[in-house]
Amino acid sequence: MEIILFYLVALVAVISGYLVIRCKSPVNSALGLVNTFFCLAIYYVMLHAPFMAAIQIMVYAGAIMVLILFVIMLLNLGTEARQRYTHGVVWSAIASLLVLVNVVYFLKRGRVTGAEGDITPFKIETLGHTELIGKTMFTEFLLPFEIASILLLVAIVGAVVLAKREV
Amino acid sequence: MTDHLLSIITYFPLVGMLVELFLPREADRLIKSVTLVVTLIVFLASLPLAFDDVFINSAAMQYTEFANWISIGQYFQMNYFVGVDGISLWLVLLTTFIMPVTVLSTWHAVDRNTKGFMALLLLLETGMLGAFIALDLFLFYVFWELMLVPMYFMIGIWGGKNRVYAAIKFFLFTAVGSLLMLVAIIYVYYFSVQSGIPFDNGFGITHFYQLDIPAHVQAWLFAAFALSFAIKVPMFPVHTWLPDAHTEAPTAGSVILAAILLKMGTYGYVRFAIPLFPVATMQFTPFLAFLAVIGIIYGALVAMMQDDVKKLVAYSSVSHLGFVMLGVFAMNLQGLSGGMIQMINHGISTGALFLIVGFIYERRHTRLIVDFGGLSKVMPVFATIFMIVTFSSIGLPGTNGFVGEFLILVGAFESELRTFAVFATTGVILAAVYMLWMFQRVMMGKVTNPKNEKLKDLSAREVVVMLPLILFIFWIGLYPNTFLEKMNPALDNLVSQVKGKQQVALMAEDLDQSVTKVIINE
Amino acid sequence: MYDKLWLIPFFPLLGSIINGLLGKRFIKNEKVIGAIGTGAVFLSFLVSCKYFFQLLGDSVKTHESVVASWMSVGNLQVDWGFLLDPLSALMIMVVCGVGSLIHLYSIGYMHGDEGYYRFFSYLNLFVFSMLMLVLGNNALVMFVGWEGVGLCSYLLIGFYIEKQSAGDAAKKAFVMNRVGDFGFLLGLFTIFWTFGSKHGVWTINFVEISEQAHLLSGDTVLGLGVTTVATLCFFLGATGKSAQLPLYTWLPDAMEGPTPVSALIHAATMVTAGVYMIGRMNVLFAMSPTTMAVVAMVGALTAIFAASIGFAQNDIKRVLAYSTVSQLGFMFMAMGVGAFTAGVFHLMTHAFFKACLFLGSGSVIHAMHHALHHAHLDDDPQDMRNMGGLRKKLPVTHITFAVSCLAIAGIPGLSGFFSKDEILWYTFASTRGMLIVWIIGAIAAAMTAFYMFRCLYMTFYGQQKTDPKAKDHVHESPWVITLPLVVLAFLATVGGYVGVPEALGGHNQIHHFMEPVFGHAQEVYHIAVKEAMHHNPIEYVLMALSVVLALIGIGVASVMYMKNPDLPAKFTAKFAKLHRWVFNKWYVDEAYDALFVETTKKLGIFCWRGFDVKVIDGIVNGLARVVGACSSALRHTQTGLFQNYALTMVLGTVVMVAIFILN
Amino acid sequence: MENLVQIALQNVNMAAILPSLILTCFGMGLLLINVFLPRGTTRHAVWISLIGIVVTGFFIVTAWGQPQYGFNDAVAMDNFAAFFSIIFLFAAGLSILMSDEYLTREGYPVSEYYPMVLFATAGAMWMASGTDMMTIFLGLEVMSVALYVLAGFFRGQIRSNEAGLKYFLLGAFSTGFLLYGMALIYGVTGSTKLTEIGIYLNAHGALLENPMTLAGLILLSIGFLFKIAAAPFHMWTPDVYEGAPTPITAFMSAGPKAAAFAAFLRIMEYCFFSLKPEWTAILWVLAVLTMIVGNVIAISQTNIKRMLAYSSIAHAGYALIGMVAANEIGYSGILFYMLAYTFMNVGAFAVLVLAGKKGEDNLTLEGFSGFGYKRPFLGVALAIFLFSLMGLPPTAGFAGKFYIFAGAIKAGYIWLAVIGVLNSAVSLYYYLRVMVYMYFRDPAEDYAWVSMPATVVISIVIAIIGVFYLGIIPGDVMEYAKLAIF
Amino acid sequence: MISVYHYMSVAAILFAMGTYGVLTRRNAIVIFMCIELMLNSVNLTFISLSSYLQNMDGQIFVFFVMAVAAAEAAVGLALMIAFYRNRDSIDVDDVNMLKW
Repeated sequence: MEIILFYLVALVAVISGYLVIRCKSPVNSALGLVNTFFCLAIYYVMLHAPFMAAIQIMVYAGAIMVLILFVIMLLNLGTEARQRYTHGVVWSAIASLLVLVNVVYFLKRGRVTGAEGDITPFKIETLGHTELIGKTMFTEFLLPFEIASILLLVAIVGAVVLAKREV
Repeated sequence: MTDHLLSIITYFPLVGMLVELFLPREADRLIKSVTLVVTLIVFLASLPLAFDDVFINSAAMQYTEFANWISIGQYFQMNYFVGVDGISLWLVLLTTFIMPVTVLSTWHAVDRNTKGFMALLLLLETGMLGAFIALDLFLFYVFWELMLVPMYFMIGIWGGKNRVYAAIKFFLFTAVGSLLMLVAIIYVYYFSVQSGIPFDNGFGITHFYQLDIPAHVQAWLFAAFALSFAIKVPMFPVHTWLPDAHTEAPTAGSVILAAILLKMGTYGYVRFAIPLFPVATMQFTPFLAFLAVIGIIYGALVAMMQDDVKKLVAYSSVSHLGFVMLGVFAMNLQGLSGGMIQMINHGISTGALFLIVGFIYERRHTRLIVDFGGLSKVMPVFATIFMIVTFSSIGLPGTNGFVGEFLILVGAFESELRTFAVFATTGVILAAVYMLWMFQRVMMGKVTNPKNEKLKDLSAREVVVMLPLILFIFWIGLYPNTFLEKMNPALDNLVSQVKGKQQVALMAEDLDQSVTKVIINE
Repeated sequence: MYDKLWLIPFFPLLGSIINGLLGKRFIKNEKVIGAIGTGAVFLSFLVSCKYFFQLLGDSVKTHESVVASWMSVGNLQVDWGFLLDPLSALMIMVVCGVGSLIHLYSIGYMHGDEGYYRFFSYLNLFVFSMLMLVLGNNALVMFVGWEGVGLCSYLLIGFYIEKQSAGDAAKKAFVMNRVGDFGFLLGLFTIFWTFGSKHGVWTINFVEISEQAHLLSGDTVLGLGVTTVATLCFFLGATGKSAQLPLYTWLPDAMEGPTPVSALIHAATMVTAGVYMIGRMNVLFAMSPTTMAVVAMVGALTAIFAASIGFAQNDIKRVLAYSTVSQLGFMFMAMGVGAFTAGVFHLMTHAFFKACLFLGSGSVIHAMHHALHHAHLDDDPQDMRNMGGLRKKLPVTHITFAVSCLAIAGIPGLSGFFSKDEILWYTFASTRGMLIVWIIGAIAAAMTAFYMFRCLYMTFYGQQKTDPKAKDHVHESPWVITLPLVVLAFLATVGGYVGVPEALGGHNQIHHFMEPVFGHAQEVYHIAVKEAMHHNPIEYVLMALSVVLALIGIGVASVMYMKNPDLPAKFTAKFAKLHRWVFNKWYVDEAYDALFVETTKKLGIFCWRGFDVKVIDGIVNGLARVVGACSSALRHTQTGLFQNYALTMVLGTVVMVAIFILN
Repeated sequence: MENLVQIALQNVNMAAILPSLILTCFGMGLLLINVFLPRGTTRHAVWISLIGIVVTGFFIVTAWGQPQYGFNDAVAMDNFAAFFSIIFLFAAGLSILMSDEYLTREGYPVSEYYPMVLFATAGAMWMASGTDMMTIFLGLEVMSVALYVLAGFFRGQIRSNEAGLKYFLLGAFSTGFLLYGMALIYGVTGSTKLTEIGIYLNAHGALLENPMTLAGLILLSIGFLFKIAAAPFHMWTPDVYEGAPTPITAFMSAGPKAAAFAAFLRIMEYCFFSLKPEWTAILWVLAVLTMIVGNVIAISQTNIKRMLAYSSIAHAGYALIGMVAANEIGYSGILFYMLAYTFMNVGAFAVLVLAGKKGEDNLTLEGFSGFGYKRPFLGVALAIFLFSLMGLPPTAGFAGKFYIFAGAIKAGYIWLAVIGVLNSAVSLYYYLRVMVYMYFRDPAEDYAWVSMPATVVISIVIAIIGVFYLGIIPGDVMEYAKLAIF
Repeated sequence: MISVYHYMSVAAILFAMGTYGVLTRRNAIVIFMCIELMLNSVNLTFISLSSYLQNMDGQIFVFFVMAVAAAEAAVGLALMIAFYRNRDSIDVDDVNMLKW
């Protein structure tokens, strides 16, 4: 039952991913991307990470994609002009295929061997995912969290400096 | 005082240079005078070395100074380790002696940007002296590279038409060689550390002499050193930078280049390449001697056909230094001391020749032989001096050139290089051919070119410049013992060391063979 | 005591320095300069006399005096040392004697030349070098003189710097001498090295060499005996210095120099250095019959070859030059057959009469020059075809010239007869003698007589062919010129009587005088007159024969150039080809040019333009160009397009992964 | 709830992040102050940020020798980090000194510039001091984002935009690989803490054969190799360096490069020391490739800024030799080399700042004809920096090269060292050519004396002092570099 | 049962697709979206791993990745706008002034 769902979602995700990289119009690509995000969110749920799923929707589908779409509208970009330089699409295809092959090769040969933690699905059920995340983040990963805040600050200021019309 | 004598004479020019940097660039005379005074002081300060009889009795390093310079525990250590022995002694003195002469000679030659020129001269002197006194390979390398920079600018800024090409060629040729040498130096260092030489020794060569490096390794290391020095010497076939550099460089540059910089190469062989890698030396000797002889004849032949006086002298340098190399690789006392003497000779004679070319160039702004002719009628004093120098360069007995060449050939004849010596001797004939032909075309005959009719004879300054050189031409020619007696102990020691190690190596080889024979027989 | 030997070369050196440095600026006055120059040589002549007679009286005949050490490097010890023995004693007498006469002569001859001080400075310097050569007690000091005289001849041949030909001649002389010196050095090295390495005797001192020579008897080098190799090398040196085949061509050209120079350097002294050197090393030469034979043959061939060229020369000095070459050939014949004394004897006599001849010709030229100059003509004052009949105008010159001619022709009673005859006798009778050499020698002697008298007649007899305008201006030269002529003529006459052979009831003093130098070698290596020839009447036959030959030569000459002067023209017309060859000196110079000079030049050009520029720099610059090409090629991979960059990154990744998989 | 606080606080160790903390505080403070500062000039901002840098530097120096760990092994302010932090501070300080003049000339006197530099520096510090992949990653991002902004800082200048955009796109792209690598490593070891990863990998030998580990290793490296600008991930470098504002180019060529090296070194040494043979083999190839590409292409450059960009690629190659050597000497060699490189390269760019006219069209070789006579001081300075870049004694460049080659030779990589020296022989050519134009050509146009702003001169002088100090008496600094190795 | 490898395979495919998009699309914004796609595939990997290994770190990491993505989006889009203002295009083929 679950496996079917998995493949279904996978199919959707891949197709919408395909849309992202093939659609002529950026808007369509954007929509395809949103679609992918949703599929991933579903996966997150299946992986006992409901909180991540939520953020996935909020941050990505909500914030980032809106921003992107906004920019697309702002610059009202139609379908992109046909390519003027030979980028060797073939090469690109080969390259990315090779990447895929590599990764898959590693996955087939490789083993996930990390040390088992104690955060069992059961624990998640009982304690609640959000709290777990929160705990870990504010105890173990306090510093990265802070740094992330600086990062966002930099991004904001930078965006302002760059996009502002006049000094 | 005396225990820091070497450092003093080495860094005093640097101080002078710094002083000059703060002088107004317009004050030409002042700057020149300062430079002259500085170089003279250095020369006077270096005289005690010449009169110190310790060199007659001892082959050891004298006036040594040792100080820890860089020391990174277990990584590496470099020391400020300097000193002179009979080998470097005369080269140091040659340097300190040539510099004032050069400065005086270039009094009117350099018209624009005198400040820069003089500063570079002084920097160069520091570099050269440092390279001659350094007993720590790292230190040596530092000075060795330091010399390139001033020379590069001298050629490039004050040079002739084709100066850029010449300057870059000079720099690249020399640098390529020395960079490979750097690798070899580092390798030798770590080898020494592994073979348990005290860490405090750093790159000190005195301990490196004791190393016994496996033959095949030696071959590589020697090749690296030899290439670097061969380029500097310059030996055939890596000599082509020399004619360009000489032709384009200003007089002072050519003089220093010929008189001292080229000696770096030959000195490098004597001080570093050969004693550090005696076994490899043994293997390479025939090859290098061959190149040397080729250089002698080849240089002479090419020199013969030159139409530019300076180029001619440049190629004659190739020939002369071929003699030096032959003598050095004869690896016996006569050959080596001949080589050393010939180094000094070449410094003096060829230096003088370049000065002479400079004199007529200042007057006529051409160096082409065809533009001259019959000068001896117009400028008799010049003619006399030119004549003397020419014959010293030909190696006429009684002048310095003969002593050097004779000792070298005797040495070569006593060594295994007999056949080479025979061919080298033909160089004696060719030398006469090209020098005299040039002399005839420049000085003899009728004054064909009206421009030459009212050339001024040498000024008092120019005569003063030449006289000391001529003095030494005859001194070395008539009583070389002054110089020989001080260099012989060191050279003797060198020969015995190198020969000893070579013998050991040979015996080991024979032993192996005999052992294998035995095994085969059984 | 002999420790003042150094004085002998010292005076001329001093004179040379004084004249050279102060002559132009301070002294200026010709008289003083001349006096200094001549005085210096004369002083050393006096000293030489002192030592000469001291040596005569002395029982010990070999004396060395070391002034200072020159080079001392390990086992190579070279001193500034002098050696006085009969040989060198004789030589210094000749050099200083003839030298001072010629200096005296030059005072008059060079009068008014703007290079006056220079001339005397050089001339003194030459005498100095020559004395070093003669007195040196080891090969190296000798070599100093050896090259020194070369230098001076270079300077003096090129004395008229304005003349292109003079410069060429000077260069030619020096370079050819260098070729000889090359040989000399090689010989020296061979000896030094074999002595040292084989027998532990590290020496180049003549006395020691002669004493130790026997050690070398066994040694070989390149399959030949060491002595043979070494002496052949030395002989090469000798041919260069003494203008023997094949290195003789510089001497005739050397006549570009002032006549006194030709007389002193290219007749009396320097050119005989080779002979002297062989004499000095007689032991080594004696040890190698091969070399001796070579020497003899070369000498003989040179003698006849040069003589043949002398037939057709019209320049008076050139005739004399070729005769010099020929006479030197005789000396080498003597050396070659082991008649060392005879060789040295001829050297001496030759110095007298040839110097006299040259100075005589100089006097003629001097006169002619003045005359032509006075008449504003630019005919060649040296061309005999412009002379003739000068005997009335220049009586003294004529007499002395004639006497010397007789002497050189070998007319009995004059010096030339004794020396030349002794040589011929030895070539015939010595244990090392060879009939062929004797035959050639005899013919050469006859030819000598012929061309010398041809010269004499063309110059002084017949009717004067000088341009009428100049005719009356030809005058006899001043006493400073004629006096030396007279003295030399006198010596040329009587000089021979120190060597009157026993056969003629003489005592051959010179032979006994030289005994200590040559005797040793001669007896050890059995060089002497063959047993059969002792007190053999054939000696008289030969003597008579040579006289007859000389007379024939003279006779032919007088027939051709006195009786009916149109004969020579007939001959030349008849043997046109032959004449052209002879006249052009058998085209030897041309051959040398084509063979050596041009090839060397071509080689030089090839090395420079072909190898240096094309190959080496070609490689270097080519390398640079290749790197540059790569650079501009690679540069364009940097397309500036984002996606190419990204693609490169991805591919790079993939490649790295691939490498990993392969590892 | 309160126990949570305790858990949180017991890991907190401010000393471990003090420098970056101070720096960020100054940055944020500056952002606030900017509001009140007069527009049109940035002088005050310069001084404030300089003070910040000096203060930070002071704290780092005083903390030398007492490593501080904290935040549950997310960060370690050890000597290694300290040494690199000093490098970043020098880079930042020197480029800030030259910025004011430059911004005014180019017409963008915007004070936000300086906080950005400070943040970038802080990010670099986190990279250097991070011992957790997250810290490193975030530090990297802070630095990069700030640099994207700075590279494209001149909104109106198309080249600046382009530089920013290219840098951004490629940077983000490489981030993808970096993250994927981290993910795989996480999967293999189950941790993001470097030490734990290292121990885990070392303990389970089987993992070394696990392809996933290797994949992780490679993808991880790519992120850093990109920042280091090692071929074939170097291609952004010339374009971005050329387009970005010169002071930023100076900073980028020194600071971020060093930061990337720091993080790369730390990860390789902490996590993958058991895989040394594998990654040294790869880096060997990359080092050679990088040197060759950098030097060879630099030869045919006519724009000096761009030429220096290629030369910085080449220098990255030299530094990689130190990593290939993978012994103490090599590592400390990298530290030393980075410091030396900071001085000489930033100094060179400082000269360019003064040499350039608005729009910097004149930074071509032709434009430098007779420069040495036009501006004697600048000429000499540039000459010194170039000689140092060549690696000629007695300059920092030589000492650095020597240090690194010594490491390589000690480790037995003779041929690598030989290739290295041959490459620097090639590099001689293009450096010399600059001097050919500066001194061997006469000035194209007649020139007047131009007054030089103090700040830039100061930065140049500091750089010169640094070059010679590290060249003539490098002993002390080398000693520090030695102590800085873990 | 769904193993972690299933998820990771999906992630791998998405990653490759993202790469392909980056390499082939012209429009800078679309390229950026493709990069986002890559990042998401990484996220998926992280989360699948973390739930498989049963520890939180992976998810925290994803959290930060999202933050980074947001930051990059802001700056990147700003850069694109600035570029667009000057060139009236965000076609990466127009980002070609600096080359060679």
